This record gives sequence, structure tokens and C-alpha cells, in this order.
Amino acid sequence: MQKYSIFNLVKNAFSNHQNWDLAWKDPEPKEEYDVVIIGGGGHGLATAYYLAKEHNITKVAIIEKGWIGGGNVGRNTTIIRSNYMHDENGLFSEFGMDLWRKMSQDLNYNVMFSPRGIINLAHSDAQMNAYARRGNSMRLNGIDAVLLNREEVKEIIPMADFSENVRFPIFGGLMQPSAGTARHDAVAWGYARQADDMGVDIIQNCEVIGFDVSAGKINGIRTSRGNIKAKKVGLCVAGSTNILAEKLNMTLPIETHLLQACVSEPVKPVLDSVVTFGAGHFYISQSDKGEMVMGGDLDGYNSYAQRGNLPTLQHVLTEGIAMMPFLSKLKMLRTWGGIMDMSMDGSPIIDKTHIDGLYLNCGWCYGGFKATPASGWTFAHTIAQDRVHELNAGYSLNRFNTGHLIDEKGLGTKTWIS
Amino acid sequence: MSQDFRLDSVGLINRDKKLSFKFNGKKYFGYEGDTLASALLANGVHLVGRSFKYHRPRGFFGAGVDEPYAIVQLYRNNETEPNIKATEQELFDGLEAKSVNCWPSVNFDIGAINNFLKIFLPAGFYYKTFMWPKSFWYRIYEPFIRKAAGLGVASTKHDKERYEHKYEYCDLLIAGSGPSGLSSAYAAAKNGAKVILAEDKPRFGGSLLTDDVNIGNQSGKDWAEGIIAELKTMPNVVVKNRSQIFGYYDHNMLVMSEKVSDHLPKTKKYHPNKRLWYIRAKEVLISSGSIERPIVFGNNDTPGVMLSSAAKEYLKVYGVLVGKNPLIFTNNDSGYETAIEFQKHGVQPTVLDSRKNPESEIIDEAKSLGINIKNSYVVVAAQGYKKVKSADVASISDDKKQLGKIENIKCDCICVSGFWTPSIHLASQSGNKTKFKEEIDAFVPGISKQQETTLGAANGVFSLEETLQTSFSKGSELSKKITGNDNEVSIPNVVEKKFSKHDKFWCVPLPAGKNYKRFLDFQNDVAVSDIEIALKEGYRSIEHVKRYTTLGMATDQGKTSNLNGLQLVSEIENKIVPAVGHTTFRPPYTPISIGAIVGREVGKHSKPTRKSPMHAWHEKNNAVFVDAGVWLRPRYYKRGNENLFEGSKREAKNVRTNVGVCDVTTLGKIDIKGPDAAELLNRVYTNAWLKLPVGKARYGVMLREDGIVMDDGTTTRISENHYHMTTTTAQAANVLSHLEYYLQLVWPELNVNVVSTTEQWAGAAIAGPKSRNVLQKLFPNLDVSNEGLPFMGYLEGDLFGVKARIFRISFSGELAYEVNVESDNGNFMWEKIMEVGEDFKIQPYGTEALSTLRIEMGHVAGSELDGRTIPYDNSLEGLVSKKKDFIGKRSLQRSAFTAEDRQKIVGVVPLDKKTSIPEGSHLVKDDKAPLPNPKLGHISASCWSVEYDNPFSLAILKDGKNMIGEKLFAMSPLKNKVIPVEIVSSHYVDPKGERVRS
Amino acid sequence: MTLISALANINIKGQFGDYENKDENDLLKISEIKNLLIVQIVQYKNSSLSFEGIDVDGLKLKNEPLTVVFNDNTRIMWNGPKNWLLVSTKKDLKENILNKFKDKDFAITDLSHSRAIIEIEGKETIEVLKKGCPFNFNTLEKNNSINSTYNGIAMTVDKLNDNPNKVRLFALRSFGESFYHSITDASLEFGFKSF
Amino acid sequence: MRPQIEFSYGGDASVKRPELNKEISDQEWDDFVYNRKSLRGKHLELWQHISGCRQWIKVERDTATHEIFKTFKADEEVA
Repeated sequence: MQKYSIFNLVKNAFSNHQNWDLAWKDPEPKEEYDVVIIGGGGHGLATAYYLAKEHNITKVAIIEKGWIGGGNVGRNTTIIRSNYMHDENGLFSEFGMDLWRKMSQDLNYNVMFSPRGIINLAHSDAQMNAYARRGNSMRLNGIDAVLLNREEVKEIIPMADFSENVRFPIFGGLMQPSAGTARHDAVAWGYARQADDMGVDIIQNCEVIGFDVSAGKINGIRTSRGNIKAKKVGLCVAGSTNILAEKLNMTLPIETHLLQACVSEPVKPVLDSVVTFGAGHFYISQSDKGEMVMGGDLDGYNSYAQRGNLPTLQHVLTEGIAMMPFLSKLKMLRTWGGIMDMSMDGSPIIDKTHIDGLYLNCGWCYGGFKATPASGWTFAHTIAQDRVHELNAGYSLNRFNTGHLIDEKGLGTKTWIS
Repeated sequence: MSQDFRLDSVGLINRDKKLSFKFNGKKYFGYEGDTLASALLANGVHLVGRSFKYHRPRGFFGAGVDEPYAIVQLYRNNETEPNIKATEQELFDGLEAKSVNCWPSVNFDIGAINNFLKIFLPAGFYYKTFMWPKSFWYRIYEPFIRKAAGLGVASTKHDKERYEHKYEYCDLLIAGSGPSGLSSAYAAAKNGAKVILAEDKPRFGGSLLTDDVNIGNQSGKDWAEGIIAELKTMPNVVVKNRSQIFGYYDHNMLVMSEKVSDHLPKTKKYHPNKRLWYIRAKEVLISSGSIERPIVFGNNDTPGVMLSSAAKEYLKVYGVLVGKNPLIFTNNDSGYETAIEFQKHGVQPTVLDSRKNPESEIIDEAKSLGINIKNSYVVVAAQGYKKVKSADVASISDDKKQLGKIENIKCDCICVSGFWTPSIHLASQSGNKTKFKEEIDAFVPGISKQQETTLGAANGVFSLEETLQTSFSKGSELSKKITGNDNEVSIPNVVEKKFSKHDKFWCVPLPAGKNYKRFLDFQNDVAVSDIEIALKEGYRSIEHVKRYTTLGMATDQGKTSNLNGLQLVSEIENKIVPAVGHTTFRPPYTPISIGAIVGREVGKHSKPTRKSPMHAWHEKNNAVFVDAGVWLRPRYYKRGNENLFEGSKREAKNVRTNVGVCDVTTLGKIDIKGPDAAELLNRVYTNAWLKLPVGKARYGVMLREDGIVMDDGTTTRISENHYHMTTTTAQAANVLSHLEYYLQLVWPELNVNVVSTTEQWAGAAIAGPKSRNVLQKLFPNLDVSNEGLPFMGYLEGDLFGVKARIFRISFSGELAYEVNVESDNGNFMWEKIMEVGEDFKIQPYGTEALSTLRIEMGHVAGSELDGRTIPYDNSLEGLVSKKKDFIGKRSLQRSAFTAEDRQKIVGVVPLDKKTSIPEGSHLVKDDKAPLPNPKLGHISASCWSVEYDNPFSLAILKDGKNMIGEKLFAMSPLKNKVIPVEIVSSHYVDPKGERVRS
Repeated sequence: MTLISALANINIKGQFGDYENKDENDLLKISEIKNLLIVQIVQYKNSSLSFEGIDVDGLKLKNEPLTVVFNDNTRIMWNGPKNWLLVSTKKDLKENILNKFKDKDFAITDLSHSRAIIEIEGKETIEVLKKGCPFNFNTLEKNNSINSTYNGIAMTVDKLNDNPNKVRLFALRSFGESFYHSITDASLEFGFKSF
Repeated sequence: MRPQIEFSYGGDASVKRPELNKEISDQEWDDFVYNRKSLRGKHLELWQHISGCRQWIKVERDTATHEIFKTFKADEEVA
């Protein structure tokens, strides 16, 4: 495979960039694979990559209904963090942070991981205390966290509302300096390119229409491009999990919801960090192109439509202006919606299932993008070894039955209340 | 006249009103009715900006919403706004604007060095480099790239403009006031339908303002003016200019942004800058017209290259010549219309037509006017850097693959017409699956998804006659369906020139040996070669192409570039265009002011504020308030220079020693009435409720179905079938909905009504050893002794003429009462309490003292009932009935909830009895253990115990039941604190609960 | 004893907004309405008693959406299925209501103190409502009432008149100041006179 | 037709709460508390007219297009 580097870029410039290789091929599906991963999103591609890289399993196919990277990995707000309170989430995400830090080199694809820091603003002492609980938990788990007072916040984001005319004054905030953003599409493409290079078949425009299960064991899948035999099948289709689960006669603790995001027109850089509003649901960062990337609430009802309604965005942007009044003069350029697997405690599921050889990776709620490498890594481990790794041991499917819930927000099963 | 490029006799501008303005510091003038673009062009200014990536010079490409280039920083009324399209900004006196994305100036821009490096910067170049050394991306490369990002500069000042919303409903909403919009609006209006007609430009009429057509023996423009004038007189019609319908949402809801004041030097006081209309229409008519497509050729981004229709609009609407030596490059008849207008006004154009032998009325007219026409000719490349100076042109073979000998023609502008692209955005947003129409090489709407109909050019119909006919009849038909009226409207005669067929040709091949950049997306600098690279590397889905190259992702959202991009992909991939498919259309059609989306309620009013009837008293008495949800509650009452710690300590101490009064109005109150009220409570709460006597209160805990504590509070039996429930402030609304849910959906057999009475009653908690004395003085005729009003008792009384409810309940652990009166009397009650309490040294206390008091007693509150705990965790297992069923009971059997070492609430005291333990600290066994250090529990609440005068905290601790007496460490790494602590009972003060019963 | 109404601290008399050079009669008139009896009447789900026979202050309940039955003193608004809100200047009506609607079949709840009430009169009244409430006011007729929300605050609208337009708006009392702000702020464009 | 912002969502309406005091399996309880079909297409769900008459209603709605087909009263059985 061609190595991507400045030297190669210059070399290719002189041949008018006519000699670049395919980033990934477009093979016909084979009759049989050792592992079939359903879902060519970030998690699926990462899983295939780590199966090949860490476990030497390369007879792998990724089955994608549309085009790779077209799901949530291509429609998120690019935030990467490990600022969780619960150990299961914190340790898992921090493991992922390490993978993020070396991802560009590992994949030889610049995913532009940029640790610009994330600040969760607090607007009351009670909230400061709740953040302290989370931040201390992070620190005891070896994750960086800083508690900022009002003045310290002001130094970092002076354009936030520190005036008298404010409904919820800023008391301070919790910052994870090593959190940041990455270029979302590049993550999918980078994993795809390396996985392909190691022999994984990336099969696009191929829809799964059924599963071949007998005697409690998976034998393969049926697709729009024919039947494919497989010893093991990994489900990695957050957003469509319920649709495939139905084909397997499984009912999961997951509802499917819509989350919208939007960007403003590009402006010169004013905001370096990622910032979240504490008195509502709004978060913002500024992309390298200059666009303000903003998001917030779920639309609040079950949905598979990748299109939302304006009242939700109005609500989100109202909180945006409450936090940073200058946003009012910018213009909203583009909006989009992503379909979320909302699990019943807000945390994901990476586990084996009651069907032998069938593995489940779902329930990512809003947090799927940042989890891409850790999810792929642990899911690959779970599939390869047929047992969960200690990092994803907490993300079991039966925790709802035992009560070992991982509920960061304490909202329980009403997933639509965000 | 000093404007070199302004014609004297043409245009719709008001020549009596001269306006002066500044661009890049230089003074110019224009006229009322100009846009910034037309005024600059009138003054011969073509260089207005630089492109995003290569910083190539940018001029004007269009004349409206599709403009990819002319983006400026606007200064208006001491404010500045980035990214304003000069083609949309109307001129006002004193307007100032500057170029964006260039430094030090638009004329000499350092960033233009990228233009010379462009061979190294193909699509996706950044994915392939900047990876070495590892930390350099974030430290070195990205900051450098970031500096170059963005177009204009955002002002970080608070926006002083007003923005308003309006919710409107109508029968027919019509988007666009061109021929189809006007006809359908007129027909529908005549049938009495409620019509809203929206036009995004300042002037109504759309293409009729510039097309040389005749309707009903008038010019198209005059006919349009007549129709608009009549529509404006009709009460059932709203016509709005400067109003862009930008989004088509679910259930036929459309949103329109009306620019109310942008064309004025400043917004009129109390009036909005913009108004956002949420419009729900029974029927929607989309008459948004079409946008001219460019033809792609070398250096086609040079200032002076523009759409032919824009040149015509500048001429006919603004009397402005975009050049005096124009070259028209067309593949259809539209280019001739522009040529004819030039010729008519004394400017001789040259027309290059890619077609071999086109014949039509309009071409005949051009010929008869003596216009120089070259058939089978194309522009190969524009020459000139900051402005077109000439064009390399050549003949082209019939198969459009071979170019003839290249010649150079002098010209000062190149007006391009590559035929028309219907504006199908709204139809597509509605859910309409679009279809590709071969005859026009573009997508048109397919089958309607919602109640929408697309008409005229937006539907790919370019004949005026057909447009008027279908639009009049659609307007009549739809309005008739709604109003039942059938007033016939006669369709006027149309005189228009018939067009000949356009050439399916959109991209000029590169001549051998030449390497011109041929741009598709003009703002994002996406060229043909970029698309080729993307496809070569396997980014083959149109979405991959878009994302890899950023095609169509600029602020114009690809209005002029997307279709040409599709053509290119289809050609290289050897697929038909519909098989390539287009990327999804999403709102907004054009960038929309965030201020307008948000509306009026900003700053202090961004969320409502709830206040108790005693709020004014608290304010007068130096209360420092705290947000509790959207309620404002006194946190403490500041005396002198006291801080929060001192003030709340004083208040709490006074409760323990004397008596205090606290405003508890915010607690949720729910009136529960009905024969089955007790049964409802019995199912909702974990404890038993069937035997509570009248006149008694009981504490209860309710769970969610997943076994987690939802809320706690007391409920009092006022009379046989009447209960008064209290909830926490935070959960009040949820609890009400929760009860309604079970009553309406799960147990409809229960005869119970629930209604919130939170607002009906003002509440004061009177707490402390002397509270009975205060109560006795408030109600001299009542027996409030321990026998007359025992713990958890209830009485009704008369408080100096005001009826009152008295509950003997306590949150502080002291002898305490809660008095409720109707809200209008709240302040009266409060003042009376303060007055009679004076003898007993009463002081008001706020939420902070309230918190101290409850922590000392081990009462749980929000920080323990955090949506993750079960009754056992909060030492409330005694309230969990083993006999009866209740909401959530089944979940409590789960193994994690019954585990031997289950977490439980405990008290925590620092060994030194001095160091306060910060809330949010965690308890660990070994403070020096390597990370991750196992956490045994967390500090949920801390206070300074006024009883013992030392710090005291509550914690939720693993195996808390067996941990009393253990020594642990409370760690707050965030605050660099490691505090050795002892675990004690959570009931720190009065563990037997004697005081509340005293 | 001093009663302090919901908006006592905020409803300042005077003329506000864009009122200059306008005929005083064209301004919106905004006032707080206080001292009303407000009672919620709910018939229990499983009660089969006919409510049509019962009259209060000469009025009979109607289980019809939007409908207000009224006389000079009293208005009974439909609030939901077998659920009404009675509003009256006759404060002594409450005893009468309790007597007529027996607690075996009805839940009667006094909510007199629970609302902030704003009355707006003038030709731009509906325009003010359209600025914050998504309801279709083109269809709201005289003597109709609805529940909806205004800039996020739940409210009840009772349309008293249509020439000129006159409405009474009920919001929860604690929201009163925010609600009053929201309504008057929306009225600034037209100019208003506050009583 | 009333504006959506007057309503608050209440989730899947096809889930039936087990009767009180009834012995049921873990599976049955989990199906009630946690497990949801959440399908693409027709979905029967609960909405409360929270800024209105406070009635809970059942709505049959398409989760892919958001089209509303039918509404039912709280106590109406839906076949």
C-alpha cells in the first residue's frame, strides 16, 4: 500500500495525482468468511481492523447497506472525551483516548485528532458538586480533569455570557484538557483503508435481509447480494439495531431516536475548546473550517427519519445564545439528523448473545463517535476470543436483568428525556 | 453621472435617492433599490473577495441567493455581521462593508500563495500528511490551518437586535412570486382562500422583472405589478417580500425568515430585525423558479465570469452593465436574451454557442440585431487574474471532445449560461422523491409526499404559457377544494419567444498540454481534477465525493455546483445521473440567522423564572437567590458582610436553638380527590396508605418501575376522599404526569382526580424548639400542643382572618410545622410569622441552612435521590412494604439490588474534626493506591454541623451497613485534598428522632 | 390584611413601546385581572351522573371542546373531557358549587390563587398571541377557550370579544412575572397602555 | 390538529404493565420495563397533551416519515 506522507504527496503532485491507489477496493462478496461484521460505520470498520491487526483474523467481511461511514460516524459533532463518572465508562473511554492519540500514525491517515479540551459549564453550586463527583472519579481513574472557577472559565471562553443580563450565571466548570475533536469521516476512511489492506472485504450497497440460525448457532446471513456463510457475525449497526434485532426475534433494551445537529457559516476562529452548557442541553465547538458545530437535545420521540424539526433546534440554539450571546449574529448553514440507539441506562452494550457466534455492539446513545476505537478494539476481542474483555465486561446485555446499571444521568428508561 | 457602468434609462432603482456607502474603506454611491452588488458593479468594482482554499480573486457570480463569491463583512449601526452576500444586501445610506478571508487586503492577499501551491493541495491532501511527528498536528499544523479558516469575523458583542416569531396558518402557502406564484396566488385568492405569498427578494415578480414577455397585452413586469397590487388589497391574502421560505418540515409546517430591517440603516425601536414565521399550510405551492447553471471551463472563477441571467438582472433591474465588452458563452437560448439586452443598450456582445445549428425566434432576433454569434464555439479559459481581460476560445467538435485552434478574444466579462436547474429544495425537504428529467438534464419533483405541488420552472417547466395555465388552474383547484368557491379566473394571453433545445454540454475539455483549474464549487475551490482524484481513490458514492472534496458544502450549499458535480461523476463512473443520485436536501435553503431562529426570549428571559408570592419580601430582606430548576429561592439572607458559609451557619444555628422560617412554596403540591384516592397512593408509594386517618400526614417514597427512587414527600389526608400530596421542587411536574399516566392508562378503573395546587398555596416552614410558641401566637384559638397537634398531624386554622392549613411535619429534624395559606395571602402570612416570631428570635432561613439541617439529621434529598439509588441505599427500606405491590416493586428483587454489600447511606466525619470534605469527593481505602484507585463511595452532601460545630457529610458507600466505625480517606484530587475520615451513622443529630415528636 | 395579586409587583401603569404618534385608542390595553373565583370541576371517570341537569349561576356545563358557557359574571371553560374551569367574579359561588356537585361524582378544586391573569384588548391582540403561541388563532371564535403554551409557559386563552379583540390569559401564578414580560414585550411593537 | 410542542412524549403504547400482585417471570418484567421493539414504520405511542387538557392519548405514527395515521383515547383499546 502506498504510504501517505508529505513526500508522497509532493511526488504525486508531479504526476498530477493520477497515481494514487484506491483507498479501499470494492470486492464481490465471497461465499464464506470467518467473521462477518454487519455495519460499515466507524465501529464496524474499527472492529474489522482490530480483528485483523490484534487477532490475525483477516477472512472478514464488512457488510454495509449504503456507503461506508454514512451512518453516525458521518453525522456526529466529532467530540472525543472520557469525562465519565462511572468506572465502566471512564476506563473504557480512557482506553479509547490512548487509541485516539496514536490513531493518525497507526492508520497512516490524518484523522486530525485535536485535544483542544472540553469544558462542561456549571450554573449552580449543586452542579459544581455533581461535576466534582465526576471529575474526582475521573482523576482517581487516571483521567485528566480540572475544576475551573468562574474567572478561569472566563479566561478560556471570554465570549460566554458573564454579564448581568443572564438567566443562569456561570459558576465554573469541569474541564478535561485532553479531550477534543477529530475529523469524523477520516476515522471511517482511515480504518477502511487499513482493514482493506489487511485483507478485509468491504462490501457496500449490500443489505442484510435475514440470518441463518440453527440449533442456537449462527451459520451466516442472507443479503441483497446473496447468502454469505460465516462462523461468527458481529452486529454493529447503531441506529438500525432494532430493525436487525427483529429479524433475529430479539427485543432489546433500546429505542431508536433522532438527534439533530447544525453548523453555522464559517467564521474566523474565536472558540478553541469544546463547551457544553450546564443549564440545558447545548454543546459547541469550532471546526478547522471555521464552522460552529452545535448540538443538543433529542427530538424526543422514536424516529428513523434522518431529518428533524425546527422547534428542537430552536430550543437548542436558544440555550446556545443563553450561553454565548454572540452566536445570535451568525447564520445556521446546515442541519442534519442522526439516528441513535438509546439504551435504557444510557450506556452501550458490547456482548455475546444467546445465539452462539452472534455478537452485539449497540446502544451508543449520543456517545458512539468517541467510542469508535475502544468499541472496535473490545468488540474484536469479544468476537475473536468468544468472551468479553474486562473493559467491556460492564456493557453486558443482562445488566438490565441483574440491576448492574450504568446510568450516568440518572434518567432511567425514559430515553427521550435528555 | 460618475458611475461608469450605470445606464441612465433602465432599471427599477430610485434615481432620486442617492445613497453613499463604503467598501474596503473607499467611498462610493448608489441608489435606493440597489443591492451592494449592483452598486459596486455600477462603480466598476469586480474584485470583492478571495476564495476559501487558494485565495483566488473573487468577484460576483450571481445576483441573488445562489451567490458563491461575493461574501462581505457588513457594518451597520455600530455592529458587524460576517458572511453577508453582497447580492442580497440592499443598499442603505451609510452602509459599510469589507472583503473577507484576505490579508492584508483583497488586492494583495498573502494567502494567495496557496494558489501557487495548489498542485500539492488536491482534494483530501490533509488526510495524507501532517502526521509526523506525532504531536505536531495539534501543536503546529492545525493552528496554522485554523488561522486560515473561516470567512468573516464574528463579533463577540451581545446582539442588540430584536428577533420575533410568528405562528401562522393558511390555506395556501406559495413560495416565490414569479409567474407561477402570482398566477396560483391570484386564482386561489379569488376563491377566498387564505393565501400567503412569499418572495425572498425585495421586488415581486421573479423572472417577469427581466424576461421580455407579454401577458394580457402588458409587459410581464407590468402584469406582475398589477396582480401584486390587487392581491395586496384582498383581506384574505398576505404578500411578503424579503421573505425566504427556507424549510419544509413535518405535517406541512414551513418556516419563513422575513428580513424586516436589514435594508434600513438601523432597526426601528421596538421592531424586529427579522421575523421567523412558522406557517402551517393546508396546501403548499412551490414556485421557487430555477437557477442558471454554469458551464465549466478553465479559470472559470475569474472575476468577471458570471451567470448570464445575473448580467441580465443587473442590467434590467439595476441599470448596471457588468461589462462593456461582454462575451456570452451559452449552450441554450437564454444567453441570447442577455446578449440582446446588451445590444439594445449600446453594448456589443459576442455570443459563443456550443450548439452547431440552433434555430429559434430569439436567435433570429439576435441575428437581426447584428450580434456576433459563433456556433460550435466554447470558452476554453478565461484570462486575467483579478478581472477577466480576454478569453481563450476554440471551436468544438460535435461530440464535444475535440477543441479546434485556440484563439484569444478580448472581453471584460464572460456571461455563462449552461441551462437551468429547478429549485427543488422545498419539495425534496418535504420528502418528495425527486426524479431526473432527461430533457432538461436536471432533477424535478416526483410524487408529492406532503400536501405540496411544484409549479413552473421549479418543476422543470420553462414555457411561460404552460406555467401560467397550470398555475392558474392549480390555484383554482386547490382553493376550491378548501373553500368550496369556484370563481372562474380567465387566463391571460401570453406572448413569449419559443426556445430551441439546449445542448447537453456542461464542461469544456482541457486542451492538450494545458492544466487550467476548472471549478465546480467556486467558494470551496473544488475543481474537476479534485473530483477525478476522489473517484480514482475509491470515494465513489456521491456522498463520499462530497465529503472528500467538500463539493457543495460552502455557504451557497452547492446551488450552482451540485448538478455539474453529478454530471462529472456520472461521466467518469459511466453511470447515468439518476444512478449517481444527489445528496440530500436539508433545511435551511439558505443560511438563516440564529437570532431569528431563537426569537425574542434571550438573556435573562431565555427561560421563564418562577417566583413565590413572598419573593418581593425576600428581595427586600437581602436574600441571595439560587436557581432551583426555574424557581428562584432564597439561599440565605445576607446580614452585613456575611458570606454564604457564615450566613447559612447563623440561620441553621438559629433553627436549632430558637426558631426559623423558610419559604417552601416551591414544593410541589398535588390535590388528590376521589373515592379511590387511598388506593392510588397505596399503589404509587412503597409504604401502606389504606389506613391513614383523616387529619394525618405520612411520609412516602415513590419509585420508577425500574426500582429507582423517583421522589419523596408527605401526603396528608384532608378529608375522607381528599389528600394533599407534596413532592420535591425538582420532581413536581414529573410526579403529576406520572400519576396522570397511571390513572388514565394503567388503572382507568380508579376514580381519582389529580390537579396541581402548587400555585394555589404559599408555604412557610416554621422550625426550631420555639416553633410551637410561634404557632400558638399565630393561631391563639387552636390547641397546638403535642396532644392537640401531634407529629404528622394536620389542622385547619384561621391566621388573623386568613384560612390556613397547618401540617406538623419536619425536614430539619426539629419540632416544626408547615403553614399554607392561599397565595394572595402568602406575603401577609410571612410578615405575620416574622412579627409574632420576633419575641422568639425568629430568622428566615434559606436553602443552604435547610440543607445543613437535613444533612445533620440524615434526611435524603436530591443529591442522594439522584436517579441511581433504591430505597435501601437511602436507609428507606423500612418504608418498603413487603405485603402489597406497588410501582417498581418487582425491580427491587434484582440481584444487584439485593446484594449483601449493596451501597448505603452513611455519615462521614473528618478525623481532625476541622477539615470540611468537599462534596463530590470519593471514599477510598488507600489514598496512595495506584490508579485507578478503587472507589468505595462518594460524598453526596456536606455541611458544617451546627449541633457539634464540626464538618459532617453524607456518603453513599459500598457495604455501608457494615462500614460504621471504619476509617477511610475522602479524596478530592480536583482540590488536592486527602482527608482521613471516620464512617458514622447518617443520623448525626438526634438519632432517635425525639425532637420532632417533642 | 393585604392581598397581593400575582402581578402586583410588576404591572406598572403607563404607556409603553411604539405608542408615540399613535391614537390612544389604537394602542393595546393590558391589565391584570384579580380577585376572581377559579374552580376546577371534574367529573370522575366512572361517574354516570348526568351533569347536564346541574346549573351554576344559571349556567350548565357543556362537554364540548373550546366551548365557554357564560353570563356577565361567570364563565365556564371546557378544560378537557368532563373537566371544566369555572371563573367568576362572584366569589360566594363556591359554596353553591360544592353543594351542587357532590363529591361522590365530582372533584371540586379551588384554584383561585393559582393563576396570573392578563387581559389584552385591541385590534393587534391576536398578533401578540401569534408571536408566542403555536395555536391557530384564525379559528378561535368569540367565547371559545383553549389551553396552549406561550414562549414555553403553559396558558389558557379565553376569548371574550372579537370586535375589538379581547382575551383573558391565564398562566400559573409563579410564572406570572415571566409571562407578563413575555406578553408585554410582544406588545411593544404595537404600543400598549397598561392599567 | 394541535401543535406538537403542546405535547410530551410517553413512549411505546403497546407495552402493557403487568397486573399488580401477579407472579411474573423476570423475562416478562424486563419486557415491560426495558425491552422495546422500536421499529421503523408504524409505531403506536403515547403522548400527553401537557400544555392542554393533560390527557394521555395513543398515536399511531410512522417513525420513518413522522406521518400520523390515527389517534386513540387513553382508554381505547387498539387492535
